[in-house]
Amino acid sequence: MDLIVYYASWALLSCGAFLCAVGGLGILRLPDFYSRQHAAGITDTLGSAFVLIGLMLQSGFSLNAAKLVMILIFLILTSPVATHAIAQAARQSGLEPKVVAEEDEA
Amino acid sequence: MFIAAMIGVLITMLMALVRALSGPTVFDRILAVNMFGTKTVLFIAVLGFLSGRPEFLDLALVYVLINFIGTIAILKFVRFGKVETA
Amino acid sequence: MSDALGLYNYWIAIFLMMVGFYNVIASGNLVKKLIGLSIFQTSVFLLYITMGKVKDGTAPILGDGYDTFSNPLPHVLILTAIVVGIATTAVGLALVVRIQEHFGTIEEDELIAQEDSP
Amino acid sequence: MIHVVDMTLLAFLALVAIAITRMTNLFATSVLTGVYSLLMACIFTVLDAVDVAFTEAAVGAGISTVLFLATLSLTTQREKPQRSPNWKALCVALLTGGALVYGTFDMPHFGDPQAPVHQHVGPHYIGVSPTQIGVPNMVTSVLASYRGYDTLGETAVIFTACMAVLLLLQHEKRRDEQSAVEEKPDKEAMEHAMILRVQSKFFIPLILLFGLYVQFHGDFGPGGGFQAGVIFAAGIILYSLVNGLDKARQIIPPNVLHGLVAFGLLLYAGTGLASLFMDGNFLQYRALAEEATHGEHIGILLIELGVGVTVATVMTSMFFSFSGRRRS
Repeated sequence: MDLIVYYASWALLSCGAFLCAVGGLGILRLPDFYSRQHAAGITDTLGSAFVLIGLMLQSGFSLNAAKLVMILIFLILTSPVATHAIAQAARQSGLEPKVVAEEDEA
Repeated sequence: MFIAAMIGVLITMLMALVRALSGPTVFDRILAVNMFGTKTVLFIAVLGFLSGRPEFLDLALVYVLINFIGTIAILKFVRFGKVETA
Repeated sequence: MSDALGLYNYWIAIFLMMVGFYNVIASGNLVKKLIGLSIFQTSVFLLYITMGKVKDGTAPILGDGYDTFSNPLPHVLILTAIVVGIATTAVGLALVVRIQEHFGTIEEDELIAQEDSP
Repeated sequence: MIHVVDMTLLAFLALVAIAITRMTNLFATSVLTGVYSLLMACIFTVLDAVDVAFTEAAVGAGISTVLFLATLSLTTQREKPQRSPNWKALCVALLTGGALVYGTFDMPHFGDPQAPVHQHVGPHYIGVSPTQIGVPNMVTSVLASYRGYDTLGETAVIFTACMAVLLLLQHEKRRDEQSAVEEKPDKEAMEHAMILRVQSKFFIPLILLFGLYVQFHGDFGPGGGFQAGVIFAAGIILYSLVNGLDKARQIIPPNVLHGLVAFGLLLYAGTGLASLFMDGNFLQYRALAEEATHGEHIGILLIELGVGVTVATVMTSMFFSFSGRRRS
């Protein structure tokens, strides 16, 4: 049982780290603001959640796990709202998404 | 294991940082800063386990709160402060 | 490694201090000067906290199984200094706001020019 | 490993500092100071200073960014571009930096337990505080008890700074407010940001609850009056960012706020006087109860409360006076 938990947390942690790194790459390489936002979304919710759940499995049933749950709840409450607010502000200030010309045919 | 997570988080922090420094629009910066803040939360959480004393997760909670408030304050300023967005 | 790079933290602290210092003396904008000042401030915080660190120590909070603690005294000094720092920065910013309202600019050279011309 | 993490973060920090210097857009610079503070707080955590990291994160990344932005909205956002780097200033900075680096070669190396800092009062506090004060968090016991005078002074400084800000910015307030109310009733409120408003209804009580936890948990873990005060203020600031300054002012009227600023400091000093009247010295909490450690606990609780109230109200009223001022 311990072994299963150990490997599960290992898998979650590395998965989370991988997702974070992919999101980081995305925010660096994607062409414009709106597409970068997708990359940021991945790391902020899924990546963080994987890392935090991995840590929860490590700490077992304790106060630390409760605190990690609180962090996760706070992140899920704040991060999408912040991303939404940024996108809305960008749209209202007149920032246009970068559209490739061929897409008009579809 | 924690080292792998730590390296992942640090690399992400660096990439977000580069985006925050290079822009080009203000919103890119804000997005990168917000993401950087989330990564510092993960950093603190992982660091606690890495250094063998994971009791200080309260800190990570503060980071979530402050990061959010900071982002909202910046956005409010963008909305009402007539920011040059370039 | 700690032998060759044992002074790394101090060097970064000095570097930051000089960046802040440069901003304070070279920049003509009053807000930028205050930002430089706060960088200068945090570099001092970094210096103190670095000195408080003990190798293999842990945070100075009692717990089962920990007996080497980092020095709590620098922590206390810096903790209060941070809050006092923001309070003084706020006073500086308030002054900047009043200067802007009175003179219409916060650039140092324009302020001096206004002072000189009757 | 910790060493490597420390160095990486310090390198990031240097990068951000250079970027701050080079940018002329003051808005971007203020955003970057937020990143700078978060990084600095991470480094403090790596260096075992959890209490300090707590404060730096809340103050530097939160309140300080908000105040800088508020100032920018009242002044200008673009620094006048400068001709090339200022060589004279650069030379002075390089020379001073070089001299300081030369000075570091005699400094004790990183983490050296034999360093002079760790020979004098530090070990004494670590050795004596668990039995003498009986509080697990040594930072709290040093802050509140051994160096209580010092902290009283710091609280007084914050109080004075608040007075100064109020004196500078409250002036002409009444006329401004009246005209603003007539023109645009509630321009500040983010009326259309529905999601944000609904979310903040859940979120702000959590922030305030967390602030109380930090306030009263400061004896056992990282936290205490300074941190809790800032977190509480951050909650109120979030409320006024989302719902507009006028609504926030209705909830906490300025005269109550200003009263509480003084109340916190008076509570601190009053605790000191109480111990004086109970046959102790000023701020000698052991006189407050029969048992010495019990007295210490009461004293620390009271003065942390005083600090928390003062810091929270000072930060809030500073924010109110900055954002209450209309652009002229």
